[in-house]
Amino acid sequence: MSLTKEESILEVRNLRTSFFTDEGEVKAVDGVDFSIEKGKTLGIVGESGSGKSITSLSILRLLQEPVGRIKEGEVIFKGEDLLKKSKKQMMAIRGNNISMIFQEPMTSLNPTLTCGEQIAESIRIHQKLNKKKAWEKSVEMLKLVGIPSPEKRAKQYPFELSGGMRQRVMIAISLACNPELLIADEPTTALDVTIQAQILELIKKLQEDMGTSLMIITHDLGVVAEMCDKVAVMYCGKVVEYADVKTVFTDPKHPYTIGLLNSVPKHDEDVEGDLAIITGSVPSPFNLPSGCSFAPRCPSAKEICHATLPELAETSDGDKVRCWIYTDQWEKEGEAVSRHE
Amino acid sequence: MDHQPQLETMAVNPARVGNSKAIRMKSFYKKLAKNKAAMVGAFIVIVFSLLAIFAPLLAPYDPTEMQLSKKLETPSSEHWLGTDDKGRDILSRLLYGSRISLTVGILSTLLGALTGIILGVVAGYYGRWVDSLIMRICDVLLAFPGILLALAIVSVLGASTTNVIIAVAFYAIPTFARIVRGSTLTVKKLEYIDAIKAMGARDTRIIIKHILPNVLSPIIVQSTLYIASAIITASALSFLGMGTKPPTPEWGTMLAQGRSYVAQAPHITLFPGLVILLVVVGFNLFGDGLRDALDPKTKK
Amino acid sequence: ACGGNGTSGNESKPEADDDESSESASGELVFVTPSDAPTLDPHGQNDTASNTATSQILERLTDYAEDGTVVPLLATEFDNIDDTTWEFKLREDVKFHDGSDFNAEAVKMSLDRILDPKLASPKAVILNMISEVVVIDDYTVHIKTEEPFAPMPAHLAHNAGSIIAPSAIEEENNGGTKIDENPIGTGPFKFKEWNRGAEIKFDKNEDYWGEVPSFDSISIKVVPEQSTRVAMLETGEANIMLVGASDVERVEAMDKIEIDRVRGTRMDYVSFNLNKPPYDDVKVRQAIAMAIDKEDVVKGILDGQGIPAVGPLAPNVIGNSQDLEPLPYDVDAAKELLAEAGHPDGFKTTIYVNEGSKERADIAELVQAQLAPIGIEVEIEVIEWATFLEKTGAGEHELFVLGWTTVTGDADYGLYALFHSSQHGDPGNRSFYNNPKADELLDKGRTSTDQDERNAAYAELSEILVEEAPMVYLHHPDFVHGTNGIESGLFVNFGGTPFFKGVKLAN
Amino acid sequence: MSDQALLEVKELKQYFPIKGGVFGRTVNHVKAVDDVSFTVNEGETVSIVGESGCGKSTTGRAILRLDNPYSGNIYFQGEDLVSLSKSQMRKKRKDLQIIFQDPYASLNPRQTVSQILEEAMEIQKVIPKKDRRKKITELLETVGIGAHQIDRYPHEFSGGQRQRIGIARALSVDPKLIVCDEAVSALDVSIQAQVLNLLKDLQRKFKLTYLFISHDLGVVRHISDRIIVMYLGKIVEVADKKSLFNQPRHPYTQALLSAIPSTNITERRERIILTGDVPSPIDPPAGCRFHTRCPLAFDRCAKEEPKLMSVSGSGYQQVACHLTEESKA
Amino acid sequence: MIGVTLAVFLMMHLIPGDAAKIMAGENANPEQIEQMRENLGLNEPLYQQYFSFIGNAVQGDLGNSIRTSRAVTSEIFDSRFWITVQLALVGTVLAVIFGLLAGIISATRKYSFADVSLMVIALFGLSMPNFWLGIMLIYLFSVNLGWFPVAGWGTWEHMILPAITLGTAGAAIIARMTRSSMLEVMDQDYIRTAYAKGVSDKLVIYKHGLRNALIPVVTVVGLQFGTLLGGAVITETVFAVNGLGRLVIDSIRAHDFPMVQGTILVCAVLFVVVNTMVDISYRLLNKRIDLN
Ligand SMILES: Nc1ncnc2c1ncn2[C@@H]1O[C@H](COP(=O)(O)OP(=O)(O)OP(=O)(O)O)[C@@H](O)[C@H]1O
Ligand SMILES: Nc1ncnc2c1ncn2[C@@H]1O[C@H](COP(=O)(O)OP(=O)(O)OP(=O)(O)O)[C@@H](O)[C@H]1O
Ligand SMILES: [Mg+2]
Ligand SMILES: [Mg+2]
Ligand code: NI
Repeated sequence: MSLTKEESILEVRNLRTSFFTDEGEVKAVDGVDFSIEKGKTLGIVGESGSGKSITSLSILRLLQEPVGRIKEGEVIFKGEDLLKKSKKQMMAIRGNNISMIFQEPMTSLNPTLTCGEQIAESIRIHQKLNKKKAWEKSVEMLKLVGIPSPEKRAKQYPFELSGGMRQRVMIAISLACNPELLIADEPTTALDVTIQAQILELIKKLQEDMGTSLMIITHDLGVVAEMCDKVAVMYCGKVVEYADVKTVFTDPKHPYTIGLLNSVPKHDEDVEGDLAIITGSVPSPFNLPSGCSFAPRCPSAKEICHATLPELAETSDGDKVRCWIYTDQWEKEGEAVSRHE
Repeated sequence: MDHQPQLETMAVNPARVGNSKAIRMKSFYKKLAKNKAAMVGAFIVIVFSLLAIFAPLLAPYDPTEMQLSKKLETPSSEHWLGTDDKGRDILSRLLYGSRISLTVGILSTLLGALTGIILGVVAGYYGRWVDSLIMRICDVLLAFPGILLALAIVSVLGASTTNVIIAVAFYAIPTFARIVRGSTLTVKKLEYIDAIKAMGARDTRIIIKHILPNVLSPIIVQSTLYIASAIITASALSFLGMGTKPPTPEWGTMLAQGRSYVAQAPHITLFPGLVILLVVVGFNLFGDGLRDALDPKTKK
Repeated sequence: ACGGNGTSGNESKPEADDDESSESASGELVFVTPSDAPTLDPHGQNDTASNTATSQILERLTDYAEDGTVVPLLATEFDNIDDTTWEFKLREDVKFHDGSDFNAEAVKMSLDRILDPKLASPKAVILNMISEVVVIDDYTVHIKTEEPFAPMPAHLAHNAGSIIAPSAIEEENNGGTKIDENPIGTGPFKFKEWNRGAEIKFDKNEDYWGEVPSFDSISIKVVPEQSTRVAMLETGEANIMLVGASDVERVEAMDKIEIDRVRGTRMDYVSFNLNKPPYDDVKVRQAIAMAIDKEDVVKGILDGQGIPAVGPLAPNVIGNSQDLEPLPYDVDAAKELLAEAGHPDGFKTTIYVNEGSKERADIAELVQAQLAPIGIEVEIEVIEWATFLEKTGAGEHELFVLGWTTVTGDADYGLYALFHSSQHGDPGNRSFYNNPKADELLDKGRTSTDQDERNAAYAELSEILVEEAPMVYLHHPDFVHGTNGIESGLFVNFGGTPFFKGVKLAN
Repeated sequence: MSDQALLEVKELKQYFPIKGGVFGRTVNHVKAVDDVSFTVNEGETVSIVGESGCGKSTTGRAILRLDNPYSGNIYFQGEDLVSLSKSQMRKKRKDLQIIFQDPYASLNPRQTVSQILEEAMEIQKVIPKKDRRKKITELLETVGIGAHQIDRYPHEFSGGQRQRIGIARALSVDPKLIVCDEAVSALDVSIQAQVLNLLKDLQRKFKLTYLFISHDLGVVRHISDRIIVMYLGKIVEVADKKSLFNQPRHPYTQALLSAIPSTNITERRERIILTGDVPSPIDPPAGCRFHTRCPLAFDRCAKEEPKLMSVSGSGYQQVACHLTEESKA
Repeated sequence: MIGVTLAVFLMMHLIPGDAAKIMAGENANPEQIEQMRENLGLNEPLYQQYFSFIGNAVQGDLGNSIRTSRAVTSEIFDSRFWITVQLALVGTVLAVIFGLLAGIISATRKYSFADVSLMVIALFGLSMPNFWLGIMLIYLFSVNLGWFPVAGWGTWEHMILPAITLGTAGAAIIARMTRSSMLEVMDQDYIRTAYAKGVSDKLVIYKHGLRNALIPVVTVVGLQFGTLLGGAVITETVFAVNGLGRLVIDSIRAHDFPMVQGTILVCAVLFVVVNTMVDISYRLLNKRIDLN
C-alpha cells in the first residue's frame, strides 16, 4: 500500500526539528514520515517527550523561533510544501485549511476575551464576514459542538466554563472555517473519562459530517484504537512503526510497540500476576544512544541495533517499521545483547 | 525614590519550584555567568564592596578635613575628583561614603528582609487568623506612601544613620513579608511538605528545613533590588535634611549638599550622582540577572 | 479623581490668561524667599521674612535713609521736647487701605498694642522704653519714656513701629479676624492674599499718599530650594532674591542679572546656651571661640561677601569700637582652656541651624569641623525656621547658628536685646547671658543723651562681651540681592530689608 | 474478607469553608467528602476511583489527618485517629504513610536521596543512627535504585525513579498502611507498569495494606482487591474487583466503565455517553447526586438520597441506587 | 481603613517622649505641660483618645494645626490636597503612557537595539534620585531651553517638569513590568492558539498579548500611585509646589503633630481609595479574579 499525492491530504517527509538550548541541541523530531488520507484519521502515539507535539507544531510552523527550528524535511499539504510558504501564506492557511486543538483547555483560551469573540475572530479573518455575521456564525458553531444555550455561553469568558465545555469551544474555534485538516494534540488528556468520551464522540461525529481529515496526538492507546484509521508510533523523535490501526493492535511489529501494548493495564480484561514491562526509561534527549534509540531497552537488540539506526521500511504486509528484525540483515546478526544502563 | 520592585519579581511559580529544579541548579551558575548584564552588575557591586572595605587604605585624604582655601577645585592630579564646597577631597569622601551608603542599603534590607521573612513564613504557613492579622498589618504599612513612612519614623526617632536604617528597613517589611507569604503558600501546597508532615515532622522543622530554603531565591533577588532602592531612599531623606548628619560623607547627603553648585562646579554633584547611579544600576542588574538565572523559563 | 483633574484643568486656564494680561499692563514683581513669613502681624515674630513682607504694606513714623540716618515718614517732623518726651507731628493726607484716616489716635492704638503685655509681642523689646503715648491733637502725638532714650526715632523706624489701622485692631480685639490675616496699613502696597507656605500677594495702593508704585502687585513666593530660586532668577521668573554668598559669584556672572550689594549691620554668630552645662563655664566658651577661624568663615562660607567680626557690632553701627582685641584663633590654647574646664577629651554637643539657609548650614558644618580637633563632637540639627525660633527662644538648644541685624543702626539695638538679662529667650537673648555689669552698661548707653558717654559705655561693654564670650561673633555679611528685569529703584536698608515701592520694572 | 479491619472510616465529612464578603466570613462550604464510610482490611488493596474532584484525595488526606476532618471518625487498629492530639498523632504517623502523584513535587529538591530517607527515620526514630545508612542502601535496593545513587539529588533521577524514592521514603518507617494518591498517574505507561509491579512486590514482601487512589480503572483493576467508586463526595458503589468489572450495578459505574476507550479492537461494545458535567460540590444536587446525568433517573432520584446497600451476587457488592433497591423489592 | 487610622494614631501617640512636653517646649514648667496635655486631651485613656480622634475624623475634624492654629482639614483640602492629587495624576498618566510604550516596544523587539537601550534608560530612570532629576530638569528645560517655568503652580506648563520628575521612576517600573509581563504572556498557550487561528502578529500582540499583559501592570499603577504621593514630598520641595508633600515635611519639621497626623492619614486614605479603584478596574479587566 503505497501512498500517493492524490489520495493524501498531508504528507510529511523526513521532518527534522531541533531545539538549540544551553545544554546543546535537542533533536525533538528526528526524521518523521507519514501521511494522512483525505477524510481519514491518523493517530500519533508515543511516550512523553517523543516529539508528538513538536511534529504537529512543525507542520503549522508554530515553533518558537529561534530556539526551535525546522532543519529539514517537507510538509506537503495538498501538493504544496508548507515549509516553503511565506509568513503571510501560512497565516491564511492556519485556522482556515488546517486548524489545531491543544491539550490544555484551561490555558489554551484567552482569558480576557469571551468565547464568542474567540470563535468569531478566526471567522472574521478567514471568511471576511462582518462583526455581526461572524458572531452569529460563532453562536451557530457553539450549538454545533453541543453547548446548551449557546447565545448565553458565547458572551461568557472561558473561566466561566468547565473543562469539557472549554474543549468544545476549542473545537468550535478550530472547525469554524471548515478546515480540511484538523490536528488535535492530546485533546482529551486533561479531561475525565466520561467527558473524554463525550469529546471524542463529538470529534468523530463532526469529522464524519464535515469530511475533515484528522490527526490525533495522544499517548492513550485506547483513544487510538477507538478513533484512528492509521497509527504512527513515535519514540525519541522518530516514527518507529506506521501502520493500519488493526495491524498495530493485533499484530504489532516493533518491540517498542509490543512492549507498550503489554504494559497497559487493561480495564476490560484480567491480567493475573505482574504486568509485562519495558525495562529502563526513555533516554535523555541530550544524550541519545547511537543506533536505534530503543536498543538499550529492547529485549531482542543485537549488536547492529546499538551500532546503526534502521530505516523506516515497509514489511511484507505493508506496515512500515523501523527495526532491524524485519530486515534481511537480522539473520546474519548474532545473539541478542542487552546493554542496560 | 522608593520604588516597589517587589511587584516585578515573581512569587514562586508552583510549577517552577520543584518541577524544574533539574534544569535550575545545574544551569543556574552557567546562566548567571552567561548573562553579561548580571556579570557587570556583580562586578560593580564587588568593586564597591572592596572599595568600602579598604576605604581607609585607599582614601588619599581625611574625608571630613576642610581646606577652605581649596574649595570647589576641579579634578586634578592632587584631588582626582576635585574638592567640594568646603575644600574636602571628593574621592576620599566617596570612598568613605561607600561604607555608609552600602551599610545603609544592606543593613536596612537585611533588617527588613529578616523581619519580613519571619512574618511572611508564619503568615503563609499557619494561615487563618495569623495570616489575616499579619497581612492586615502589612497592608497598613503599605498604605503609607513610601517615603512618608520613613520620614515619619525618622522625625519621631530623630535623624541619624541608625534611624535611617531602621526607617528604610521598616518600609521593606511588608514587601518582603508579602513575597515570602506568597512563596510559602505555594511551597506549602507542594507534596513534599505533605510527605514530611505525614512523616510526623514538627512545624518548626518543616518551616526551617523545608520551606525556608525553597522560598529564599525570590528573596535574594528582591534583596539585591531593594538595596538599590534603599540607597536612593536614604539619599532622598538626606535631601530633606532627615538623613544622615553632616559631615558624614553619605552619598545622598553629598549629592544633596552639592546641589547649589550644579552650575559652577558640577563635579561635586556629578561624582556622587554617578556613584549612586552606578551602584544602584549594579545592584539592579545583578538582581535582574539573578532572577533570570533562577527562572527556568528564560531561554537563550 | 478624573473629574477633579478635569475641572482644575479648566480652572487653571483662565488664570493663566489673567496672568499674562496683567503682566503686559504694568506687571508683577516677584520676590523669592526660602521660607514663608510666620506672620503678617508687624507685632509678631521678629524675623526677616515677616519684616520684609510687612514693611511693604505698613509704615512707620520714621524711616532709615540710604545713608543710615533717620528721616520722617508718616511723621512730618519730630523733636525731643524734653528729656523724656518726643513730639511727632503727623502727615495729614494719609489714609489706611480701608479708607479710614491716619491720625494720632491710630498711632497711639498701634503703639499701645505692641506694648500690651497681653500681646507679648516679641518685638516689644524695640519699643518697650515707651511709657506713654499721648494724643495731643489729631495730628500730634507725644511719646514719653521713663528714662531719657536717645535712639527713639531710630527705634520707631523699625518694623515694630508699624502703624496698623484702628479698624483692624478693633476687629481683632472683638474676636474677629486677626491682624495676622488682615494687616491694614498705610503703605504703598495693600494685602491681597496669603497662600500659606506658598505665596503672599500685595496689590499696589492706588491711593498711596506718596508716589504710587509703578507696577501692579508684588508676589512673595516661597521657594525652599536655593538652586530653584537661582534658576528662577536666571529665567526671570523671579525679579529679586537675596543671593546666598556662595552663589554671588555665579549670579553676578549671569547675563541679565544685576547685583545690589549693601554692607550690613548684621552679625552672624554661634550662640551658647549659658543655662546648660558645659556652656555655663566661660572657659569652654572661650575655647570654642578660639577654635573657630573667622577668616575661614568669611573666605570659605561668605565667599568674601562680608567682613570678619571683632566684636558684636558691625563697623557701620553707631557706638561700635573696632579696636577691640578679639579672642585669637589658637587651637592649642583652646585645648588647654578646655582641659582647665574639665573637658580634656572634649564632649558631645548639638548645634541647631535653621533650614533654608545654606550659609548657616555651612557655618554649622564648619564649626563642626573646627571643633573636632579640640575633641568636641558636634551634631547638626536642621530645623524649620519657626520651630527654630521657638526652640532657641525656649532655651532647648545647646549651640545654634543665627544672625542679629542692628536694624536701627544704633549700638543699643545691636546689644541690648542680645545681652541684657531682661531679654532672655524670645526677645533676643537666646544665650541667656546674665551679667549685672553688662546690664548696667547697656542701661547707661540707652538712657544717656550724650553720645560720647554712650560710646564709652559701649566700648567697655564690647570688651566684656568679647572676654565673656556668650557667643562667638563670626562676621558681618553683605546683603547681596540679585535682580532680574528691574530697571531701578530697589532699596535695601542696612538691616537687609528690601523696599519695593520705588522699583521700576524693565519692559 | 475475614481479616480484622485495619482501617475503618465512619461517616467522614470534609467541608472546606469558602470565604467571601467584606469580612472574609465563611459564606459556604465545598462539600468535598460528604458522609463516607468504608473499611480496609489488613493486607488488602482497596482502591478509590472516580472523576476529578469527587473527593478521592480529600478522603486520603483526611485519613492521614493532613487536613483535619470536618466530622466523622477514623479508626486505625481500633483507635480513633480524629481524637488524637497533635503529638500523639505524630507518633501514629509511623504506621500510616502516603505516596503522591507528582514525582517532581513530592521530593524536596534541596535534599539528597539519603538525606530524604534519613530525615524520615530521624523523625520517627525507628532506627538507631549508626544503622541508618545501611538501611537506606537496603531500602533503595528494594525499590530498585542502586546504592551508588544514594547521594544524588532528585533532579538527577527520572520520573519513575523519583516515584521509587517516594516509595522508599514511605517504607523507611515500616508503615502498615500506605495511601497511594494517584501514585502512577503521572508516569508514562512503560514506567507506570514498572512501578505497579514494584508496589505489588512490596505488598507481598512487607504485608502492606494499600489504599489506592486513582482515576484509571485499568490500573485499579490490576492492583485492587476491592474498589470504592465515588461520585461528588459520596460512595456510589463498593465491590470486589470481579463483581465491579463484570457486573457493575450503579449506572455511574457502568457509564464510567464504558467510557474508557478500549484497546480491544476486535470487540467493540456499545458505549454509554453521559451528558453534561459533574455538578459543583458547593451546591450538590438534592437526592441522588448522579441523577442530573443519569440516563436511568426517575422521580425518586431527585428527591431521595439512596443508601449504600449490599446486593446479592457472587461476591461482595454494595450500591447506592434506587434502581437496584427497587428491583430488589 | 481602621488599621490605617490606628497606625497613624499610635505613631503619633506612642512615640518616645511626651507630645505635650515637646509641644510645650523643654523649659516649660509642669503646669504649662499639664495645661497643654489638657488642651490636647492627652490625659484621657488612650483608647478614649483614639475614639474621639476617630469620631472627630469621621465628622471631618482632624483637629487644629499647632503652627497656624487653623483647622487641619481646611489646611489640607483648601488647595494643597488637590494640587498634589493633580500632580500625582499627571505623573501617573505620564508614567503609564511612557512606561507602556517603552515596555511594549521592548517586549516586541526582544534583544533588539531598541529593547536594550530602552531597558538601560529604564534602569537609569529607576536609579536616579528624584531631587537630582528635578534639579537637572530645571537646568535643562527651564534655564537653558526656557521651555517651562522653573517653579510654582497654576498652569499646565508648571505641571510638566514636576510630573516628569515624579513619574520617571514609575515609568521605568511600568516599562520593565510591561516588558516582562508581555514576554510571559507571549509564552502562554492561548497565544499559540491565536497564531494557530491564523491571526497576524500585530493582532496577536495587541489584542491577545497586551490585554493580558496589562493585568499585573494595572496593580503596579495603583501601588505606584502611593509611591508617587511619597515622591511628592521631594518634587514639591524642588519645584516649590505648595502641596501635601510640602505640608507634611514642614509639619514634621515644626512638630505640628495634628497636622502630620492629618496629612499622613489623608495620604493613606487616598492611597487606599486609589487602590480600591484599581482593584475594581482590575476586576473589570479580568473577570477571572472573581473565581479566586
Ligand atoms: N521549547 C523547547 N526547548 C527545548 N526543548 C524542547 C522544547 N519544547 C520541546 N522540547 C523537547 O522536545 C522533545 C519533544 O517534545 P514534545 O513536546 O514534542 O513531546 P510530546 O511527545 O508532545 O510529549 P508529551 O506527551 O509530554 O506532550 C522533548 O524532549 C522536549 O524536551
Ligand atoms: N483545601 C481545599 N479547600 C477548598 N476546596 C478543596 C480543598 N481541597 C480540595 N477541595 C475541593 O474538594 C473537592 C474534592 O477534591 P479532591 O482533591 O479530593 O478531588 P480528587 O477526587 O482527588 O480529584 P483529582 O482526581 O483531580 O485529584 C474538589 O472540588 C476540590 O476543589
Ligand atoms: Mg505534547
Ligand atoms: Mg486527587
Ligand atoms: Ni478617577
